[in-house]
Amino acid sequence: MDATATTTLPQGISFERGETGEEMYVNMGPQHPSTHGVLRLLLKLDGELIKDCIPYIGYLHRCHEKIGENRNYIQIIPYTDRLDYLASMYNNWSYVKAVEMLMGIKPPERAEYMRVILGELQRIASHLIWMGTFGLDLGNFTIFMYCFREREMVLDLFESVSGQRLNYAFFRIGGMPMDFPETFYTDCVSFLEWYKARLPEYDRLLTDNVIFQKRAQGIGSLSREDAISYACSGPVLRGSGVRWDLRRNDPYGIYDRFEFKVPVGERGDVWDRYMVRRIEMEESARIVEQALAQMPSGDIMGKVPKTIKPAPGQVYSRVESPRGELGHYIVSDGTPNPYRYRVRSPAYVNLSAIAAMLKGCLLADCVAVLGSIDIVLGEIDR
Amino acid sequence: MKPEEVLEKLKGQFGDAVREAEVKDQTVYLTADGARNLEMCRALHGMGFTYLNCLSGVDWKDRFEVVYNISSLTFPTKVHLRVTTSHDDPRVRSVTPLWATANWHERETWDLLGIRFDGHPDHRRILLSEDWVGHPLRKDYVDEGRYVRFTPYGEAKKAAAKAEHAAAEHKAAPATGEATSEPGKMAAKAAAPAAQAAAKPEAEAPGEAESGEA
Amino acid sequence: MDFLIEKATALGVPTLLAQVGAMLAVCAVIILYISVAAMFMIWWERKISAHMQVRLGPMRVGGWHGWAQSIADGVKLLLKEDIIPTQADKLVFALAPIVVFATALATYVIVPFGPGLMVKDLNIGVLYYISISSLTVVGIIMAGWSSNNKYSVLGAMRSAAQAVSYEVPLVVSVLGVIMIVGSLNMQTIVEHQAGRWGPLPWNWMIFGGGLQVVGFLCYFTAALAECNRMPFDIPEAESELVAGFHVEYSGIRFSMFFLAEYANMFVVAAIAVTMFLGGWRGPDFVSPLLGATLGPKVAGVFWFLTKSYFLIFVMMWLRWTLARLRVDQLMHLGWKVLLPISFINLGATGLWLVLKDMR
Amino acid sequence: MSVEQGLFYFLAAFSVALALIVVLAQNIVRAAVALIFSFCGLAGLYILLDAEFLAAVQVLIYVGGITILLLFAILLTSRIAGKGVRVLNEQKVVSGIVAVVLMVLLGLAATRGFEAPAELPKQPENTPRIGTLLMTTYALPFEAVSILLLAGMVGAIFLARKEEK
Repeated sequence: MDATATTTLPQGISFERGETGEEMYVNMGPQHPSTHGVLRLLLKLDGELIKDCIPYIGYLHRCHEKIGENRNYIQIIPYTDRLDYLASMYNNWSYVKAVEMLMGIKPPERAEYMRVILGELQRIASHLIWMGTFGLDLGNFTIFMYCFREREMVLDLFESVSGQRLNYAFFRIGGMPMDFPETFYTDCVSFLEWYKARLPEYDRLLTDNVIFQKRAQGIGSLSREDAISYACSGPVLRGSGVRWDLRRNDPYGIYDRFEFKVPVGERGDVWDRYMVRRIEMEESARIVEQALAQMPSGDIMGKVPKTIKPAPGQVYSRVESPRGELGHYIVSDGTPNPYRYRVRSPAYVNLSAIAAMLKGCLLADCVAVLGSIDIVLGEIDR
Repeated sequence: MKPEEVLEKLKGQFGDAVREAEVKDQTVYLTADGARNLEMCRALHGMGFTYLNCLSGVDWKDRFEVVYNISSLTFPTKVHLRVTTSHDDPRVRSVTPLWATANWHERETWDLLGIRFDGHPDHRRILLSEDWVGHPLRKDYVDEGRYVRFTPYGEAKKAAAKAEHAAAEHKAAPATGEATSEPGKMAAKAAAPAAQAAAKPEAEAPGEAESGEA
Repeated sequence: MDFLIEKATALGVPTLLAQVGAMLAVCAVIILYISVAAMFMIWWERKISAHMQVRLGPMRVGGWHGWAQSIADGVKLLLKEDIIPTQADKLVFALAPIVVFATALATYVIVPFGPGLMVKDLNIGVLYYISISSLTVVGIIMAGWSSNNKYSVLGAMRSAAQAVSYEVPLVVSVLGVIMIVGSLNMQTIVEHQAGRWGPLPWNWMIFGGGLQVVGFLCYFTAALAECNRMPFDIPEAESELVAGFHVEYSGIRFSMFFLAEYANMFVVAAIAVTMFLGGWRGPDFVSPLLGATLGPKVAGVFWFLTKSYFLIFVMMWLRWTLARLRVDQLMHLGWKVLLPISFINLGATGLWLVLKDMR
Repeated sequence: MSVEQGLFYFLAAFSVALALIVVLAQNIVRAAVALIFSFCGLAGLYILLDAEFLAAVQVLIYVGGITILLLFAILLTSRIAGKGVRVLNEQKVVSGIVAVVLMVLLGLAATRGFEAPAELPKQPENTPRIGTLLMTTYALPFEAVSILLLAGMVGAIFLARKEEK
């Protein structure tokens, strides 16, 4: 709109000069309803066509890793909740798994089952919130309310288990702090029944809607090679046609005991990423059912020394969070605090591929592409 | 490809550059010389390690380490490669040409630890604002306590120039900082803590003036 | 209106005074109706959307299902501070909501609420509506430009492009009806739809009157776009443009845009009912109770409002079900789908009329 | 003075005043907006002459179509929107003479050229008559205008089309 926009490019930034020389620059965010937080995208446009995109992140930066270096191993657990606040269980899980690997602790079997159940329920909750906000980005309000209804039920389950609805801090190094309450099993089964019956409802409202399909198909394509080069993970990688799921390809915990499908897309567009998540919502429910059926009795806490002081060493552990490969890299120097504590957040890495996805899209598609990556700024900015 | 094979191949190709090597489970733990990180990564990439999981940096007080967690999508072997570089002038070659994902990881490592990546296409800070002084994840980083210096783009340069000026006046700025593209910040950071402390009131002055006006 | 003037002159009031007085009275009635109806529609839409989304919507104000919520909101909007951005073009900024509201008001002139119940029975009724409704865009562009805000200018331009493109299929789809009736007069069009169609009691345009089903669907789609309703609400797309052309407006000026939007919805539905759905025609069930003079009028108003509000309900239903189109898809739909279909409809209607004459 | 007369004077003054704003306004968007209202005033005059069809078409084509496109073009070329435009240029004298001469000519034509009818014929339904005339007596000019417009459209599409590489 404004010819003077070109002069507001920050220092050190230069886009390649285009052929036509009629580009204009548009800031999307940091205050914009569709950036899911405070993300700023600087878009170079030729008319409505996106020529280039520079993301600016860090508005929520709190130097999580520095905080981690100044806390002892147990104190870090509640801090990890704040990374990906829509899937806190996975942050806990990835972190405690890293410490367990470092110390050579194996949690008891029942704790592993609890982790799988809570984790997959968390994946359902996270995908539900993603589906709702994605519908909202494309102008469908109603799906948002539907998804939140079911998400509330998952949060009720979590509340009955941990007493918290968002930041659970429920995993412990070496196991779980307390067992499921008596009511959990029946509640969980009835939730799954209700939830599985709602999925066709979402399909009728969103998936089968022609306008929605037109908005999602064929835009924001990411090729297989690009997806691997950008080290995308989770639904973004699978949407690009790579059959890669850590639960299947690098099974941690007890994931080799469950039967589930790993959906993949073909063209790597927004639609494929949508469908991958949509099918995962079903598969997660299946995993929870199997886990509930197989659940053994026994201890929930392994043998853990009173003070957590891992021997010097380093470890990189990863789990498949709803957004992809969530990794924790921990360097121990034998003190009660980690010497270096690094989080490999999936949304951060997936977001770095957005310029490749957006090239050649229209401005209005930007919202859809951003929604299909499923970003959480708390995790990206750390 | 088995972990042992990977190790053998690398040792054959790079010889002494591989300092420590160990195979645990499916993972090859390697420590290597920072000067040859790009060649080593290229060799690994050629072996089928097409997926860079994570790239981090560690400040060991006397040296810096850049850590590559590399894996493959076709076989289970993983590589945990650590390359060392000096503490005074930490710099390694960028691996962005091999893995596009390294772009942001390297920017973050520069931002938080101050390790330079030569050949990086877009060497800027990523999480912190452009005019931040210092690299917070360094072990000797002194927290300023209060952050008042955020300025819009145009004034960032001015603030940096001011900090450089202050550092130069105290004659503590070593030559290493001059070679970088952001001399002001580097100089201010590389300066001895005393110089930094002296530079602080200078640098903070505009911020306080602003808040006074507001 | 003529009726009022006659009454007044018969009572000895001077002509000039009678005319001006009648105009003012009618204007007051319309404004009152628009305000009340729009408030009702806002409340209704909130309730509909809430119940579609497993919510309850407003429940507190006024007791039963929060019926007074809109009144409370209206009062709140009237009492709010009137903010004008410093960089705005103040004159145009102030005029824009008035233009939008005035055009919405002016279109009510030709709405036939019942037999003989309309403000002015213009000979060019349909044409009048089409020309006046195109004025709304002027107000929107004025609002968007004068706000001096990138997003509002973008919204205004999208809106203008959309309105100009969809006006063409809208007019062409209506032409079929006009050809069949041979008049632009609203009451004549309604009269033409009298009678029965075989066993069915309706001789409406979309049924036996002219088989204008395609025309009706084209009109309704184009009308949705004219009103900037979902799935064509691109000018005010929240997730893309924040709120479009009225992002800088607040207080009473905003409420004028808001009222005009709902007023336009009603007019669009009313025109559709008049042209395609038999207007105020329907079983006259109140004449036995109220007598022959008042009865048909009351029944007419009842049926007219029922049909109109049903169409409005459909519009709300669509809004809360569909996703939003993209700008290029919108243009594609308007120019490459709706326009050819409405032209084919027009040609087919003409052919049908010629063949009927020949027989 | 009847209501009609009063309305006529009001609308005439309104149209002329807004037309003056169109010519004199420094801001091009304001000029365009004033043009819109000036057209509306003219439409009101047509209604007073019982030419309802003409009035509706005036609003539909000139206001709803042409001026909107004009505004659209102004907003798209953002460099001129909101900036002052010079109203007068160096040829003030020449243009002044031309304007005065034109005004005199028009005045003469209006007062002497035509014989004003004593009373306007009342045409209750002029829209069907216009339609019939266009399709019978004036069919050829009507079609000729259509072809002219078609040619204009083709030209516009040709100009707007992007060069293919």
